[in-house]
Amino acid sequence: MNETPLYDRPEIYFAAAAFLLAVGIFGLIRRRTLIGMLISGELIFSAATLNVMAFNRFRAPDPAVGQIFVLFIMGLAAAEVGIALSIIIAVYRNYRSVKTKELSELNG
Amino acid sequence: MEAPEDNSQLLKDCSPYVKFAKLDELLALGRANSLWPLTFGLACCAIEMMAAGASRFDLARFGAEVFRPSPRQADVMIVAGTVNKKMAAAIKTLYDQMPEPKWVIAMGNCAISGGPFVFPGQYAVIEGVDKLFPVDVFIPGCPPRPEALIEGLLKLEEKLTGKRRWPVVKPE
Amino acid sequence: MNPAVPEIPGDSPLKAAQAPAEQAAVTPAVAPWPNPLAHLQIPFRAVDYEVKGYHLEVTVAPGEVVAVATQLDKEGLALDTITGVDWMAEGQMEVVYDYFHLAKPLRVVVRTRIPRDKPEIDTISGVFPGANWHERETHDFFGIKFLGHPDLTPFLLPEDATYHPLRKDFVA
Amino acid sequence: MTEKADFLTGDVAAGQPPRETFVLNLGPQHPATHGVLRVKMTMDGEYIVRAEPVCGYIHRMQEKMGENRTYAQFLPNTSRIDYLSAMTYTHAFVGAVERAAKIPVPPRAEYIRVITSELNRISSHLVWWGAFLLDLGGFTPLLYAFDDREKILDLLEAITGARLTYCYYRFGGLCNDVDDSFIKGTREFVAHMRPRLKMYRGLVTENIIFRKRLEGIGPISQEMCRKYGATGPVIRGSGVSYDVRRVEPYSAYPEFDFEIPTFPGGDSMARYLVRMEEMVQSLRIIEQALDKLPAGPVMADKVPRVLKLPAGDYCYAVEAARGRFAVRIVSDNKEIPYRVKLRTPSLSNLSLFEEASKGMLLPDALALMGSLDLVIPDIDR
Amino acid sequence: MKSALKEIAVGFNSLITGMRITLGQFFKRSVTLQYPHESLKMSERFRGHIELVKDPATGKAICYACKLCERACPSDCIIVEGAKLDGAKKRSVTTYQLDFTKCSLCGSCVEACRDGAIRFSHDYNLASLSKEEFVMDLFKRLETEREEEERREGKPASAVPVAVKPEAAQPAAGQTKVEVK
Amino acid sequence: MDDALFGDLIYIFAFCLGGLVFAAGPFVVVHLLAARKTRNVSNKTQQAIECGIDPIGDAWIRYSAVYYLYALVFVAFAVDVLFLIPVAVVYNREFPIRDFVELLIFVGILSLVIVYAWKKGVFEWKRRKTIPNS
Amino acid sequence: MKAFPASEIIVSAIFILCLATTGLGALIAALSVRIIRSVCGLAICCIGLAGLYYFLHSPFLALMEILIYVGAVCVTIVFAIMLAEPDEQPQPDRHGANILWGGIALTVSVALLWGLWRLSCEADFTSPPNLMTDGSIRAIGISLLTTYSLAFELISLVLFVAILGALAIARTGRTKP
Amino acid sequence: MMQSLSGFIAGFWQFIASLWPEPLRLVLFLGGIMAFVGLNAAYLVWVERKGAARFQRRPGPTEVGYAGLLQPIADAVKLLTKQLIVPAGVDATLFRAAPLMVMAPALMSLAVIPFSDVLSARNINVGLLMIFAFGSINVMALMLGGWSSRNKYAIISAARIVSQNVAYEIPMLLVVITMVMVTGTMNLSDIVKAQAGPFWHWNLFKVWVNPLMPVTFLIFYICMLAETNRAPFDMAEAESELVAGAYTEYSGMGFGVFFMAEYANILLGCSLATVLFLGGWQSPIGIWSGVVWFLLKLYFLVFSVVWIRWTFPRTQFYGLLNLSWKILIPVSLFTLILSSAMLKLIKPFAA
Ligand code: SF4
Ligand code: SF4
Ligand code: SF4
Repeated sequence: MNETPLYDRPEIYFAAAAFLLAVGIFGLIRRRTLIGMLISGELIFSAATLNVMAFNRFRAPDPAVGQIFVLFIMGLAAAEVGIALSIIIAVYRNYRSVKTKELSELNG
Repeated sequence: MEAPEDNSQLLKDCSPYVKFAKLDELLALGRANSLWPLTFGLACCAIEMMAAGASRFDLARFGAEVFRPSPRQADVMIVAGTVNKKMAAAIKTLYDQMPEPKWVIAMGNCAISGGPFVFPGQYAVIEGVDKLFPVDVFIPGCPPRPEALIEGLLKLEEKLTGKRRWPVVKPE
Repeated sequence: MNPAVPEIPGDSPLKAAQAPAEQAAVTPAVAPWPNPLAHLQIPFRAVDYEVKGYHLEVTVAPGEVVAVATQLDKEGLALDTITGVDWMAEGQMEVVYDYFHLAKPLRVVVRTRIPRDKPEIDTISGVFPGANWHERETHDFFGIKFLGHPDLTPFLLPEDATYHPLRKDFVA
Repeated sequence: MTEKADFLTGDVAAGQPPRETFVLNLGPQHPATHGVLRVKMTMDGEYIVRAEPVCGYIHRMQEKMGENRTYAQFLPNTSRIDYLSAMTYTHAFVGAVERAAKIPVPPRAEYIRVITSELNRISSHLVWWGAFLLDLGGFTPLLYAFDDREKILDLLEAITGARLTYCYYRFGGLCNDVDDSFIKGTREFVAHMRPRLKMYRGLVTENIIFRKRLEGIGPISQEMCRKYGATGPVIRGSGVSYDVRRVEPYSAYPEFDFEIPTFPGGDSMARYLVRMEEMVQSLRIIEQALDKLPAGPVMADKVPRVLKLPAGDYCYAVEAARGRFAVRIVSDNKEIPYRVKLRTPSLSNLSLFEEASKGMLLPDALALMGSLDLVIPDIDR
Repeated sequence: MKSALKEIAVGFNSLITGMRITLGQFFKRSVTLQYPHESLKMSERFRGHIELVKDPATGKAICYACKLCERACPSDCIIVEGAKLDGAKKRSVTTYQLDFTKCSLCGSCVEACRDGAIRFSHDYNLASLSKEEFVMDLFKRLETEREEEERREGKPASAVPVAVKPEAAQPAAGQTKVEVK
Repeated sequence: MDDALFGDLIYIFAFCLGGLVFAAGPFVVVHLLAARKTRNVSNKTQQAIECGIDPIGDAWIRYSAVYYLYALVFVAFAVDVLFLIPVAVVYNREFPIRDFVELLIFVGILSLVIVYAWKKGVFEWKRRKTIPNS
Repeated sequence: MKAFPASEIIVSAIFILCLATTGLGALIAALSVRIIRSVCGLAICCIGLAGLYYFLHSPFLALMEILIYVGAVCVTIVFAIMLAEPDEQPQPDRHGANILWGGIALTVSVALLWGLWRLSCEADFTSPPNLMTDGSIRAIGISLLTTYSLAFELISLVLFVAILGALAIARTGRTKP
Repeated sequence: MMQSLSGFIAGFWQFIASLWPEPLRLVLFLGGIMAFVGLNAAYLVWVERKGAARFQRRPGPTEVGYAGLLQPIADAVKLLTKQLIVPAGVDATLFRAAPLMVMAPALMSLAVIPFSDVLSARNINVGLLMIFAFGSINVMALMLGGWSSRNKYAIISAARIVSQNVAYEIPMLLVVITMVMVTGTMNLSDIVKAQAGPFWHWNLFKVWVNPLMPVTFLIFYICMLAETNRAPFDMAEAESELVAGAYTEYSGMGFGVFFMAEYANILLGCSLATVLFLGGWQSPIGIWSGVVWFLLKLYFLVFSVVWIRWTFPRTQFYGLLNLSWKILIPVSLFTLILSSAMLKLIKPFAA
């Protein structure tokens, strides 16, 4: 075992972030509904924040900056979720469905 | 439709894993002293049931004031009032939805036998809820006084634990 | 509205009682006179309130109940109840409409008779929405069909009931 | 089950997606329906699209029974229609029979009838008050109300022998006279009840949470009351001063000075206030009746043991706690009636619920239902 | 704004009032009747199930099986059988079966009986595990009661003056009585 | 290795485990003691509760929660409020008025949300006169 | 950190648990058929992530993650699900496509991992800077009030605008039949 | 014999304690808090039932044990022997997990509550934030429990609970932020320590910091009631509308655990109020501070919760949402601004 404990090794975090990203992308593509896609999108966001945090921690110029950055990402994610959900609701109210396939059929 | 069966036997069957008589006794005591009734009133008798829960008679003394609106959380169904054919299916469903072990008290003559609403050629009333499911305690009267309901609960406790902890009241 | 009261076939025991009872022992506490509905075309008969418990009555043809209801609605009366009477011996069903006035002491009874083997009559639920349930109930009990009624499914009887218990030939 | 499926799926046929509604079932075993009423609610989220009461879960063949037992034998049934105001219901039935058979009732009996009926009205309103508060989630008022009600029940039990299903009135009078202890007890009760009503006001009527739940909620217009035949506190809460005791006076009521409380709001609060005020008026009536209580017998002299009413139909209406209760007896001059029709107030009062609750929120609709003061066997009979 | 503030103030005040009221009740004596430990004396007119009345002279039932009560009962709960015993002038009751589970406690039977041979008991707290228990033979009940009494008193029952309103049984130990208020 | 940080972590973790055990323990006992035989009469034990009536329609339906708009407002608002936390921790320091002004602007914008939602009638619960979606 | 025996192992175990939670949550979120379980998955994933943040020496962010994602985002998504899409129909099983897309996703992420790996290898990491414990939250606060004050105001503005937009959109949807 | 035995135990104890002081401490505190929660959940139910009875002028449980003291035990035994029904068609995993997920966060949160200056399981710097974070897990779990029941009442109720909880989270957070601003820390122990001295040093009475301090406390208290789903905000169990609300389908112990969690949350909420506003373990006269004071204040608050429950009818749920959005949030924003202004504008001059 390495001297540095597991949790102090950046690779682990990067791997975790990459995994989240992969799962997020996969979900984004495979999900049939807008909400499902939104959830996958959140996963991708999380992957990004995790990376940022890892870099901040291990290559920190200033401990606060990375955190503030992540904080803003979270804020933006929340805003995004709010907007996305309201769009989903609006779509649903108009088309009675949030299934992407049906929606595209309805449109074209 | 099952015939009402001997309850003590049933209780034994209910807990096959429990071999210790003492534990059984403890469980029976616990059950007997925490009878939560289902919030379920049908007719006139239901008002007396409410009265029994009210300050004058206070079912709470026996830990039985916790009227639960959901059958899932109730232990004893007090059938207080007339059950008619339209209601029968619903009441059977409610009975089924109560978790074991469960008990039924038939309060009032209507629940016992259809009471004053039985006449030759009647078309609506179920003549006794024991025709629908096993009933443990019968409380006659039209309506029974709240004391009688308390007495019924005590009877049920007696049935569960095998002894009566309270004095017997002679009416005067 | 046809002022002529249609002759109802068959002699009902009501006929005798329909004459205003002169022998009223007590003078009416509230005199129903003059007939507040005299200006209507409906041939109301005044009856002694102290004897019968209502002030005016009329027997109309089955086809006129809606028109009468409309008239009474305009007069500001409210629908009290609708009920049937099964005159089996005469092969007729009587449908009785009770109205009451909200401010004046005025109770009005409207009767009509329909053949027992084809008990059908127009609904007045278009005029008085409150008639809906009364008619459903009457349909339950007597099997009288109210034509144009929005929903004649059993009201007090089980949903699948096909019997009409208040018919005199009903056996459970 | 005659389920109207079109509501959920009907539009699909027309090429449209289904509506966002679902069917919520309240009752027959539901704490808010006070007994076994079932309300089938088609909901759109929290909003009610259609609330359809389904009755008959406690249909007890009262009218059928009227046709197969004698007048005297049917009498006990009348106290089981609306068991909360059993006295007034018995009153209507004995009234109808007395009217038909021309049995004179001694004044003392009429006075005692008024006293007991009004006591019964108060006890009925108390149960309503408690149960209504229970609907709104307040439990303690229920027990206070029951506590006060027990005092009435004690009084009535002492003279009738029963707590709920009094079978006290007889054709031509009462089955027994009241004694001094009853009169004394009643006076004490009146004295006790007045401050209690004040306390109720402080505890509930003025409570902001309570007021917010009732004020302006569940309006019922006068016109709607008329169209549906709603009576009692419901119509008086819409500002119509309709009370059978005034409009068609019966018994000894013309001899008392009392007001018909009306509130114009038409909302749940108005109906609430009407009932609270009615209790005050009932206390007044009781007091006056006790003051004026004449001496004499409580039973008419010659009441035939076997009653046969002359052929014809007879009506008698009383103001029960829930509104106008009327009995129609159709007699064919036999020992048993040809037809007994019971016109019950709760039926008419509830029938407007479907229209009144359209578009309301669920809790408001239930508050509205509570304010109608339903007794389900009174609807189902 | 001002009215909104006022509303808040009034509302808050009403809440305080309510809490004061309940707190007031908190410190008052409880109104509960602790039933199995104390019990009410039933009022004289209390209607329990019916029971046969003893003839104070003979200690036997007054009832002579005229069946008026049976006919008056709306719920058909009464079945009376009588027989003319040897040497008796009148018929006397042999079975008086009451199906209490159907009774509506209406009192028709008591009123129908011209001889006051039945009355309401004060049994207000019946409960049982079987419903058969409430289909009772009042005659037998009376007889066993009489025999018991005889055994207790050690005297023939006929010599015992039985009050129409029997004295209450001894209250159980620790039992207090609460009068009807 | 950070003593305090990981000490905290171990505590939190232990309490989390404890909480789960605490909540799950009773269920284990129940599995040993609970009644198994049943006296059912119509085999409806498993049916969803709907006051004794067979449910009409699935419960997992499109349930149009009216408070949805509240939820929307909430997301943004809660996040906004959370941003105040670090500021609040250090606010009480000997620093110029600037802090206050900043906070004022922040809270001011925050309040606008409420004002806007209020004006837009998000907080209004009117009785629906018309039947929706018909 | 000598207070706990074997603390290294415990902490490592907790860390692995956090990793597992994150991964598991993500998998549930992306793969489960039932949409509500995906939300649960997201919530679980966020709790795991919070743990990871904790290990990255930012307890504050860890808690914020739970508060924002579990407490606000997931809850709102559940609301939206109730409103719009109670359940997703099970997908018709098309393994081929699944494998294809899974492969693509995997490739992308492996590429990313590789890139980051390279990055971290090239940079010389000595022992990690042990700067932040509790001070972090103060540091954040102070920077928010000073250096990043504009951003601080901006985020509230952004959220405000987001709400405006969300409300406007949600409400227009409502009026249309 | 006894002497040597006790001596041995003491010695063993010391040995263990010297060997692993921290783990032992942890286990002790964990056990202690579990016992505290268990006992309190059981006996708060008893207090609730007795209290309710007193408010309604009846004795309450008396027959089971002296003064009904064994009543909670009987209930527990009963619940332990009830059949657990998992209805057909529910999401069984979520259905089973929900009670656990409601209970665990409450217990975790209690870990940071300082019962006295030494009696605190762990003095975590961001303790206050932690309680809120775990609280949000709680909300989520309740919602999932209701949703997974596949019961209409439960779903409606769950939606209501959550919208209520999130609505009240905001004013509560705002109030807490105000308090954090005033004390400058999120460490609960430090917050209590900052209130040392006689009772006018308690945050509740620090009107020179913020003249609206009592109002702030009131807001916190109301939010606490709402967050714990207590009357008059008990949407979770709005039985007159929704049968048993979100718990409708939970039988036996499933319901029991929800019930316990409810009381654990009340305990937590009242503890928090005590810590934030009533000076925690500080005594009102400035001397003899200790855990007794904490418990006294805590139980006084608990009693007031019971008192309120048995006095008021339930609010309309939309009235309740509006109360939060229209009154509590604006007022708490105002107090926030007010205290920040006081801190910056008044304090420098006062000092
Ligand atoms: S037994 Fe008597 S009081 Fe009870 S419900 Fe039946 S009729 Fe009513
Ligand atoms: S009281 Fe009435 S019902 Fe009972 S036995 Fe007598 S007559 Fe029959
Ligand atoms: S009790 Fe009376 S009425 Fe009945 S049979 Fe005996 S004597 Fe006749």
